[in-house]
Amino acid sequence: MSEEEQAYEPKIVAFLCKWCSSAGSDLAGVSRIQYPANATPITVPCSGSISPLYILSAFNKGADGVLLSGCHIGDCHYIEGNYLARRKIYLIKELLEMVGVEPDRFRMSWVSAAEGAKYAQVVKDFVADLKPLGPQNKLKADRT
Amino acid sequence: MIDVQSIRDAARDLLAKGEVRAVIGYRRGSRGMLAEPVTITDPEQADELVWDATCFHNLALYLVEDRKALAHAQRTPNLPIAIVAKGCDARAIVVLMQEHYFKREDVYIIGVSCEGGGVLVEYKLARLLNGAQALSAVIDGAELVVTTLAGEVRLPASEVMADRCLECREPFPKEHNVVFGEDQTSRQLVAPFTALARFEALSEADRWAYWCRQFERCIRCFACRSVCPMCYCDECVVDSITFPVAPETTAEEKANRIRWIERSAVRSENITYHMTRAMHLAGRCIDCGECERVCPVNIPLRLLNNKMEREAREHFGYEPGASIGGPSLVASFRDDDPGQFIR
Amino acid sequence: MTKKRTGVFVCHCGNNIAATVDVARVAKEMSAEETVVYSQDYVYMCSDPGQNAVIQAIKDNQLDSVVVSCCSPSLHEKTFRDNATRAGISGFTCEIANIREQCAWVHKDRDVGTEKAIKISRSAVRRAGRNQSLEPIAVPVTRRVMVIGGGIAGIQASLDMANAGLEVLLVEKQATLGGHMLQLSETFPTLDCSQCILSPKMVEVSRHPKITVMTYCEVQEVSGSVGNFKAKILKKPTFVDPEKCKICDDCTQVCPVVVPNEYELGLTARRAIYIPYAQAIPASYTLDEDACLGLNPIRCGKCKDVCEAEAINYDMRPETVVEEVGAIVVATGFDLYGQENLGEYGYGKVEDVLDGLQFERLCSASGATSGHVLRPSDHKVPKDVVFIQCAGSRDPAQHCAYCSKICCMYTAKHASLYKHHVPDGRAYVFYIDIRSGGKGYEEFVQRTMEEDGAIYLRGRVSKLYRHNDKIKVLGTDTLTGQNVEIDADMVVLALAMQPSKGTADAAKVLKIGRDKDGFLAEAHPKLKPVESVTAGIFLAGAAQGPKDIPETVAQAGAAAAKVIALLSQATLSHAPTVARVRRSHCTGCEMCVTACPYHAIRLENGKAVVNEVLCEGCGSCTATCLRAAIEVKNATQMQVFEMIEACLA
Amino acid sequence: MEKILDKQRLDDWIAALTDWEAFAPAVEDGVWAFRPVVGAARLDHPNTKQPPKGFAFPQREVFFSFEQIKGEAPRLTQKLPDSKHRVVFGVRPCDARGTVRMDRVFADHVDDVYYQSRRNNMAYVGLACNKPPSAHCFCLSVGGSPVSSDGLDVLMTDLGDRYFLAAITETGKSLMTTAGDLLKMPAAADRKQAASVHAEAVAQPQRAINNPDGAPARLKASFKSPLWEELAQACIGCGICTFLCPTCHCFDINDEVTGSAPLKGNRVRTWDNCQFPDFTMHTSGHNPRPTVGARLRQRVCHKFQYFHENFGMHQCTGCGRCISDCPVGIDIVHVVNKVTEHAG
Repeated sequence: MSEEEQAYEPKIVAFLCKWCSSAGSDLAGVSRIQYPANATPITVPCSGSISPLYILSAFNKGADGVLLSGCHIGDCHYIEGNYLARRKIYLIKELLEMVGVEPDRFRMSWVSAAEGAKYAQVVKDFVADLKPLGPQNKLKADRT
Repeated sequence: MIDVQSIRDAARDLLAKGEVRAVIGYRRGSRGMLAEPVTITDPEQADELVWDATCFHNLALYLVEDRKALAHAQRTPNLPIAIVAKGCDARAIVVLMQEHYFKREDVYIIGVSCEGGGVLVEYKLARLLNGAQALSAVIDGAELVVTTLAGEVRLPASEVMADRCLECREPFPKEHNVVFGEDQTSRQLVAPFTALARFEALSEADRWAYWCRQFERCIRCFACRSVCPMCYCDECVVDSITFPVAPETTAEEKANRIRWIERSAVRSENITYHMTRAMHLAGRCIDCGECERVCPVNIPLRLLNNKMEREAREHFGYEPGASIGGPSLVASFRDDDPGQFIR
Repeated sequence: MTKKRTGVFVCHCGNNIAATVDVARVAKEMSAEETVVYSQDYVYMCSDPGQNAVIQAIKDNQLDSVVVSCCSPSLHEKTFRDNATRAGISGFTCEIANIREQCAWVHKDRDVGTEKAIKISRSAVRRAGRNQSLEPIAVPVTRRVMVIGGGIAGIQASLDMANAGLEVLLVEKQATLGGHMLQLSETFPTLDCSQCILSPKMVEVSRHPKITVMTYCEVQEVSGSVGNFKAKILKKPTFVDPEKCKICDDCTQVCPVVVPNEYELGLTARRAIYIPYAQAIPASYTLDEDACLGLNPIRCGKCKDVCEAEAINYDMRPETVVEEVGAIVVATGFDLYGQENLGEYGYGKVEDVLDGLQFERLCSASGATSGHVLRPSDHKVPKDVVFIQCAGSRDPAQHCAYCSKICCMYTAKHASLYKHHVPDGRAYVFYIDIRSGGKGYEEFVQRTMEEDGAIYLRGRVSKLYRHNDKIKVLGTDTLTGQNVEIDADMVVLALAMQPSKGTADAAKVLKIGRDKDGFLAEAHPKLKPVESVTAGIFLAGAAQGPKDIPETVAQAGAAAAKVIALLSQATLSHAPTVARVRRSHCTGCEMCVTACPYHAIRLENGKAVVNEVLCEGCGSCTATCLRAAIEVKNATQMQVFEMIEACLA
Repeated sequence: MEKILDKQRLDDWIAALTDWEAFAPAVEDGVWAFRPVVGAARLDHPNTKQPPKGFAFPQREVFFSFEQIKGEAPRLTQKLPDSKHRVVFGVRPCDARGTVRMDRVFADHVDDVYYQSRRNNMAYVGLACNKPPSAHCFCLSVGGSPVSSDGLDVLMTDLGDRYFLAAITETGKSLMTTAGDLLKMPAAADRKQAASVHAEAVAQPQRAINNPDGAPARLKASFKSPLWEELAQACIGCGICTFLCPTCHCFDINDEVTGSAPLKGNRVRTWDNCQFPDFTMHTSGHNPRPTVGARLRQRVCHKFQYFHENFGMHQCTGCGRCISDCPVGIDIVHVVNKVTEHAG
């Protein structure tokens, strides 16, 4: 990795479902697992409540990466919210790739309340994958 | 080849017998050979109706306009409205009924099969005619019959037809009350999603460069949205060209409409608008291709909608406009939906 | 709209937050926010003075919303919402910014940590800036409980709740109540007979007027929420009418099918028609449909022919009933760590290598050998028996990372029982260390070593294999540093406890979380050990984690007490953060109706209408609606929009 | 001043205009648009999809930026356009006449500093239409001509292998003077050929507004005509007709927030569109132009009645864009003729 890449800190918006992934990130904290501070969490009730517009909006407002994390399939606190999310998010992911946004800009993961270490790893990996891409300017609003 | 007289007779009959309150169809406009949408209420007007290769418009849009006008006037009609519908138009009507926009009995569908043809593209025709002015254009089998001042010209239809028609999988309006023309579902013109596949073969950088160019041209005239029968929202979530105000609407709601994108016609806002629109049409777009046709700056919007359509078909087994009763694409799921992309 | 008056309270959490986050700077940055009229930091916000400061600040500054930047909302959201309520404003105007678990504890750099804490706090301020003052929705309560699992945990919880006057539905998937405790011979450290202390409780349950026992039943689906669950229960057919069955045993005499007896862990066989054990509750036979030749008089029909009471009915069919209950106790228990997982100890392949439960059956007077310790292969009295502790436990590399807690004690018990049965035999125990915390436990282990003469070897077994009619056990005694080689007649493995399959199934059906080992997750490891994350669903027994009988009974009692407290209320309050329809935007397309997992939305006059009691506020409707016509209160699209902006500002 | 320019030397002329940023029509994905000249400029375009009105009146422009720290007064920073000189080649006479009308609105009538500072640095080098570039041209009937020099600084006429250049303004003269030797003095034959090309161009058949002079009064009398709804029945309410129009100039002003800690953003002017249903929507929910008919009437009457009442000229230059690009065939020539015929 070049020095420039080292110095660049991607901004990530992390949508976490309240029951699994937010609790999983809490567990990472309780376990004192260190991971990069690039991802700012926004806790939502369920991955199923994430509108594709939130993802587009985060990119529009200058996010370099967007992370969305929910309960594993079958474990949704709201029974099937993550099934609905999986379908919608698949489509928006495909669309982002279609218009030429780097696939590594957007990531979805299942992180359970027991997977503190996994949450930390997901963020670590995401940051590592984003660094070589540099700042996201494709969807970012140019408001000069 | 469909005799236009049969459509006229059907329309006249329906109006004369008082079975419908109006017929939405096509007539010859003031702009040369091109057809334009018309709503007729008098049986005498039935002779104005035309059917040819310039009947581009997805008339289902006017069913939506009709519902909106009725709602505005707080009127409940006691008669259905009739509509001339191609295969794609009929699929749009099915989606509207699936979404309870109106009921089956509110509409009388005069189905017209595109058979082996479809609609033409003006610039393709102009190129082949070499400056000669066309007075009319009708598809006859695999040929387009063009009348010019110099006489009749026969051109291979596939060279003049719109991509959407060449790729069409269902030129026959399955949902109908009466139908003219033959069911030629199995015609093999161009494989579905051909344009999409060609585009997807490009590299990521080339894809971005391509869309960058397209979206920088967008002037946000919203013709794509205005012409789309599925874009019937009173308030578009990404750009409020109009907004509903009801007695219960609070001042806070009026003041705080979310500005997901700004009105500025700049690349970032244009792309967010078009991507949101593609998402909103996922599982609803029936590929009439009208958005692409009307775009004044030639943005190939079908690519975006086709992408969603193909993904839905291949991965979710979903076919928009196939069933009035089934659940919508994004409101449902299957246990084996793809999930490999999730870490 | 008048502008919000938000107060921000930034907690140091001693040094927990303050070491990584410049809390004073966070408080200062928040005071620059449009809606913030008051901002302070304090060493422990959750302490009494801290909470009082919040209440006082709300009153003094006419705050209408509160943001507390502190630990996870799972710990103190309720605390501060209650403070808000006490200060006279809606608790739902309070937001928690988690700057401890999600920030201070996972980052070291102070600048980086402070920046992130500011973003998280600002995001909470924006959300609070658009929170509505909501009041809880009152929900009527069904004063009935369902207990899933008829082992000692379920039995104890059922009795406690029924004695408090609640109607209890006890659902057990096996043909009899009792669970694993029923299989035990004696119990440590007092060595009283397991069946002797359990049977009276089983009888009490079966006769209790407030308890309905549903054995051979499985919960298939649960909907609804606290106070009003609806459970769909499958009643599997037993093909024997318990009312008519006289337990005469004539049927098993004629049944031609022989299958391994689960209750005896395969040490003996049973027939296709069987009673798990003599004192089974309910006292009735069960016809095992899978083993039976065909439930058809043409194919066999011998049992039916011989049954004088005419209790056998081949036409019984599975039946589904729907029961309404206000709360659920999950007591689905444990299984032993699967045989297939422990190849290194020859399990399942080498003869006379048994698990702890099988050894219990060998010692039990009602067991296969009528209480004589005989090895299964040749029915000889084993003279050298090796007990291996931590078989699968405490082995994060290959097996379970956790300690199964009860194995030290039951191995001591096994060694002791063996010596009582075979005084001239030798009992060897391989152990890592001995964990004997518990009343009388340490003394019991000492007695086993000193009085019963069990030989304790500190170390692990490296290998065992069959050598003629002996089992060669190779290991190391780490205290002497010597390699040990024992020619054993029998080996007993103290297998790890793992959540039962029923526990996994229940978690799925109930949509409650499980921990990394698959045990049911409690809502809080210390403060809410018997609550699941879902309101109204409680945990008891080994389904929640390894525990012995007294602990299980205590936890069952605790779960019962929680249910009794919950259902003593006439109405429950339901969170008001439910979906709301913007009627002017709704076109009645029904997508939200299809998407709602709770069937909480219906169409009325062409517009969506939300049943606020059924709605859990998941927001699936919001993400599905194309026109933002339905939103969850206090989690609106506008709020998310502003939070995104705050994160990226 | 009149000169002759060898077609091959057009690029040299453009290159000589070192103080100017030059634009000329170029085609991208089938869409003609004025783009910065890179390499060779070809003036063989029909007409551009959009008129050049955006040079002085861009679809989006920032008036000023603002920043407000809590408790303090907002700080404003005006964003005036740059002072670059821009010259546009290949402007069709109808579009040049459009700029005259834009000037009336933004320069003569009010003092729009943003428009004026752009406009004052613009030069338009027009190209006469030897043949109508579109089947929907009707410039002659609205007081224009395919060879009109109104609003241009230089008018070029295509004489086959060379252009005949006529300076219309002082700016035009200086543009031509800068070319030095590139431009030759026209011979008598050149002048004669130019005159005959002009005469032929004007004689080309065109569609026509039948009674343009009578239109203002007749439209005024037809305000309540049921024809408006009938003629607009297919209208889908998009913005093509006005966004492509060389004279439509309605705009909206919005604050675009770019940051929230502290609050900052831009006050932005964007084009607006009378064909959008919310153009006249009130906060109360009342809309004085609730129907497609009312909105079509507004567009047509603005062009052929209200503007005429204010400025003494029609606000339509007959470019035909709104006709050729309307998705549903609404035809302003047909509409004006039909309504004015039935007036009274």
